[in-house]
Amino acid sequence: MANESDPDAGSLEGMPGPVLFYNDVVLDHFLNPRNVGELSAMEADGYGLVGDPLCGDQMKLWIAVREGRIARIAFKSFGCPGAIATSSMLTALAEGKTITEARNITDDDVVAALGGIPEKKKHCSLLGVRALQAAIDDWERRRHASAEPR
Amino acid sequence: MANESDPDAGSLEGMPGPVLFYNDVVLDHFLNPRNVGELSAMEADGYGLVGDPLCGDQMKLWIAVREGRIARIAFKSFGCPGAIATSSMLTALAEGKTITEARNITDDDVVAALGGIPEKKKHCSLLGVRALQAAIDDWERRRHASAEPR
Amino acid sequence: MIYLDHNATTPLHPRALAAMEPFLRECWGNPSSPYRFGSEARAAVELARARIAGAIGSEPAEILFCASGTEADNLAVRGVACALRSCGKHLVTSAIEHQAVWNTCRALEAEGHRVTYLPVSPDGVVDLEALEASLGAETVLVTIMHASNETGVVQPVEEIAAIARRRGILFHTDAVQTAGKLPVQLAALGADLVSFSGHKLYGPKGVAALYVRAGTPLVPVMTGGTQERGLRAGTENVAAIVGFAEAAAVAFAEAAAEGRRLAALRDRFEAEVVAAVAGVRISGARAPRVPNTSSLSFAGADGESIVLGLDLAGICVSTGSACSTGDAAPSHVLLAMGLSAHEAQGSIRVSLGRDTRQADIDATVRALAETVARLRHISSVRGETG
Amino acid sequence: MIYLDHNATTPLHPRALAAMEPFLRECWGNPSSPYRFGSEARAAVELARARIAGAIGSEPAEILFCASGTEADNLAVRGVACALRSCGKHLVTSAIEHQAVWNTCRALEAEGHRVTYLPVSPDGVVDLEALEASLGAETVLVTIMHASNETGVVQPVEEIAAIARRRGILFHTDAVQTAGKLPVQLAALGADLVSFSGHKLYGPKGVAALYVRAGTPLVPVMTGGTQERGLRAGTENVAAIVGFAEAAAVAFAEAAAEGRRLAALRDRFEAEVVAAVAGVRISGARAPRVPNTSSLSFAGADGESIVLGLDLAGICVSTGSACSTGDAAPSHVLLAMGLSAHEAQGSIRVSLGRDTRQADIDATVRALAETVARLRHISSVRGETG
Ligand SMILES: Cc1ncc(COP(=O)(O)O)c(C=O)c1O
Ligand SMILES: Cc1ncc(COP(=O)(O)O)c(C=O)c1O
Repeated sequence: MANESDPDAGSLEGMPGPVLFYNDVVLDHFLNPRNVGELSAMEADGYGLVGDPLCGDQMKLWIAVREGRIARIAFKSFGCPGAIATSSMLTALAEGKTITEARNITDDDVVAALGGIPEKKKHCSLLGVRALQAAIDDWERRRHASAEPR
Repeated sequence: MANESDPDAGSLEGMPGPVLFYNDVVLDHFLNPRNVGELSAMEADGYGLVGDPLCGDQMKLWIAVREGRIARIAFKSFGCPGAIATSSMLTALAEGKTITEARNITDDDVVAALGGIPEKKKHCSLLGVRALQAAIDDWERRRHASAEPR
Repeated sequence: MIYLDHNATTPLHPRALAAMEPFLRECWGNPSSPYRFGSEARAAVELARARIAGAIGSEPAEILFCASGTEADNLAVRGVACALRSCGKHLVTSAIEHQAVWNTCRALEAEGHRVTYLPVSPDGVVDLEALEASLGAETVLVTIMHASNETGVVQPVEEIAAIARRRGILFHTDAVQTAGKLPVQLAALGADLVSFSGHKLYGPKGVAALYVRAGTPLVPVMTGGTQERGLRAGTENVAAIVGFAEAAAVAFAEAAAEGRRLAALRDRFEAEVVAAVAGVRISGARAPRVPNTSSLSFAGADGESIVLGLDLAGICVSTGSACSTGDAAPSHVLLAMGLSAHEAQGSIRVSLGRDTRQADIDATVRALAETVARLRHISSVRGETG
Repeated sequence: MIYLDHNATTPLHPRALAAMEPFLRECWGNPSSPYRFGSEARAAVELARARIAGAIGSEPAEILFCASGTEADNLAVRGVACALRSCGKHLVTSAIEHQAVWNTCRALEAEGHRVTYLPVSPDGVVDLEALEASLGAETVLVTIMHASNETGVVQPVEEIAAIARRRGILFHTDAVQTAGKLPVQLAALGADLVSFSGHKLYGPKGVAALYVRAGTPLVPVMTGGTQERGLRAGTENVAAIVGFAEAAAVAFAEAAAEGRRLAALRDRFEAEVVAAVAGVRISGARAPRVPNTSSLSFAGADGESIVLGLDLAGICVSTGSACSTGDAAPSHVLLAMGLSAHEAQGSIRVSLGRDTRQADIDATVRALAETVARLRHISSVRGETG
């Protein structure tokens, strides 16, 4: 059983660290996430799907690559506010970046760009980073498979 | 070690019975105990000394007997308020009684005459009753010893 | 703010606070002190005990005060298990208990006890046949909650009590979520031990009670002075005890009428949600429930995100599960009722209370419909799009 | 009323009550709740933790809140003993501990631990040679109080800490009677665990803290939710925690000056008593003591009778022993210091506090002289008749 399954009984594992309270940037990305949506099979050059085995969160991410840069990016995310906000911020960071730059985006970058996130939500940002890497992997696989770089 | 040895940590064994709070009769006998004192060897016909092995209380009691009645009675008592008040009341009850009547005084009589006493102080009243009986025993012993009843 | 999380905690009733004030200001003596100023505090504690006893139909001597529902549960479960260690080391509980009971059972397992965790039906009701089957010569205690804090589902504790009694086995019920909500005499349920907590019935935090039927074997969890007949050491929290008694008196007196009012509001809330949002599942809806609680699962939306969405709209509800510490898993209660992990993850708990009005319900349904729609739009998991 | 029993409990400081009020009225959320209204309560708890940590010189993460000094002692002693059960089962404590430690040790003995109860000198100081001699490969914890609640005698905890540390043995000290009285940083004493309680330093009843040095192995006594990092389950008593922090801040800030004031008053009190009454013995007078405490024995008079006599004169003091339950025995602390049973029975404890003034002292000495004279007149046991 999960100790966390009942909010009655409290869950501040990170105590006495920061309280579970999101800053305005995080709240903005939660309420108005950037790049929500899907790219059609026609549009997408890479696709990543990752799940967080820890908490059941899930993220799908699509990229369209033009001239080695991420021209378009879209995501759908099932998960907690941390998952949604970090997913959104990740796509905002990745958009327009070169593949190499995009690959180098870390979960810390995402958290920093959001101006911080509660300690116990930090793992959420891994989801987006891993989804992006999965999509880039997919893009590379497809590139080698088609043998003809677009 | 005694659980009771530190008032910090509480001691209301009889909880949730009556609180440790003495009624006005008890307080009066505590503040103005009747028959406090000693009878001299000349005056006394009987003497009793008893200690309460439970709590270290001690009582000395003297009687002077005239025509089968307790003509004078005096006590000294080392002990808690319950011990002092019950000792005092016992002597008040015994004074003027016949030896037989005096022998029949029970601890319940003493408590009743005081209008009640906190539950955990009830054992105190045994001290007086036992001291009186010891004094009567002493009187009887002396009577038989002298072989000539006074 | 619309507060719909009364199963987590409740505001302090003004009458309870008023009852507490003298003990925070003037009558601050230690109830165990041997002078009149202490006796005044003692008298207040004993009066509170008598009032609580009156409210639940027990003798005053059968009420022990402690500092939380959790402590009451610990004292009941650990206290009986340790008192009867030489008689047997088997405990029976359910898959849906609060952590205060569950983790205490787990701790006892680590110390050599054996524990059976009974399954529940899809409606969240403990399986009585499984209970009968679990009991053995080694069984010393059955502990099953009166109602679930997550779903509000009321367990058949009278029947459980009868089953345990027939076998001569002690029975504890955690009534933290029913005390003051159901118009029943807790001491008449047939349980040997019953826990309930102040802050769940408009009393102060930091105080709770355990009803212990006269003669029930029990050893203290908190050792020290002889307060509470040696069964719970520590200077009594006089003000909190007095406030608890006042709040309990009000809650028990109003339980029947307030229960009817809340059940009507809750039922209407659920009907409105079902009408406004597709893909809703209400857990335990067909079972008897405490009148104020609703456990809702929304396919394709995460409970914590719903909670935040509502929070931003000024509405307080809680999750049925929480993805919060990294080791979080979906609600064990909902999983035990057969929900999938995703369903459980999409759950929230709405629990009404004394200040809840129809307008609060309506506003909540509107905000909920909006939030769920927004989250489903973002979601990578198929939900209903209604 | 002249209240001279501050070691039993203290009045709530008006600033502490003022700090609590918002949490009794408006900010009543559950600190573990996942919305902002809960976070406000959480923030208050964490601010209180940081303030307490600041006051005792620790990290906030090293402070655990619980419901009483007794619980803090239980958590420290039982928590370490159980956490280190596989390393060894020997504990060392003293003959003068508070029941919260003593009875916990006794309970652990019943569960298979071995406990050494160190003797004290006639002045009430734990014997360090006996301590050294008692430590073995099996010893997992030394628990010795910082100062006695009965005599006020301060123990050489820094030296004890050093001795324990050299051997790699954990050390707990019960600082319930020194916190806010001695101008020392509790976390700098060298102990691994330190208990202190709200209501002994002008904070509310029902709250206490345990300092646990980072890295100290500990298992919870109260099992359930994950509050207090899983080391103390149960909904936090927010208002009490906030009031405790406020009171502690004041008490620690004023400890040095107030200590000087009280020591002067206490010393004068003792000099006056000795001048006015023959046959007085002051326990621990030659040892270092907390500044507010005086333990007096009057030959030939019973402590409880003295207490009642003073109570009737409007003065609150407590007994050093109590003949109250039928199984009562004289104070184990005074007996351990070599007093006879009769001397111990004739003892009272006078403990001054923030409101105590010279006039209170003078009135108390007068009432004491009268009461003792009266009781000696009644007494069957030889006292001084002066
Ligand atoms: C069913 C149940 N049992 C026990 C508890 C624990 O109560 P407390 O928070 O007062 O420790 C709660 C609430 O958290 C509860 O809902
Ligand atoms: C030295 C000492 N330790 C522990 C305690 C227990 O504290 P509490 O009454 O807060 O449980 C007390 C006071 O009773 C004490 O004086």
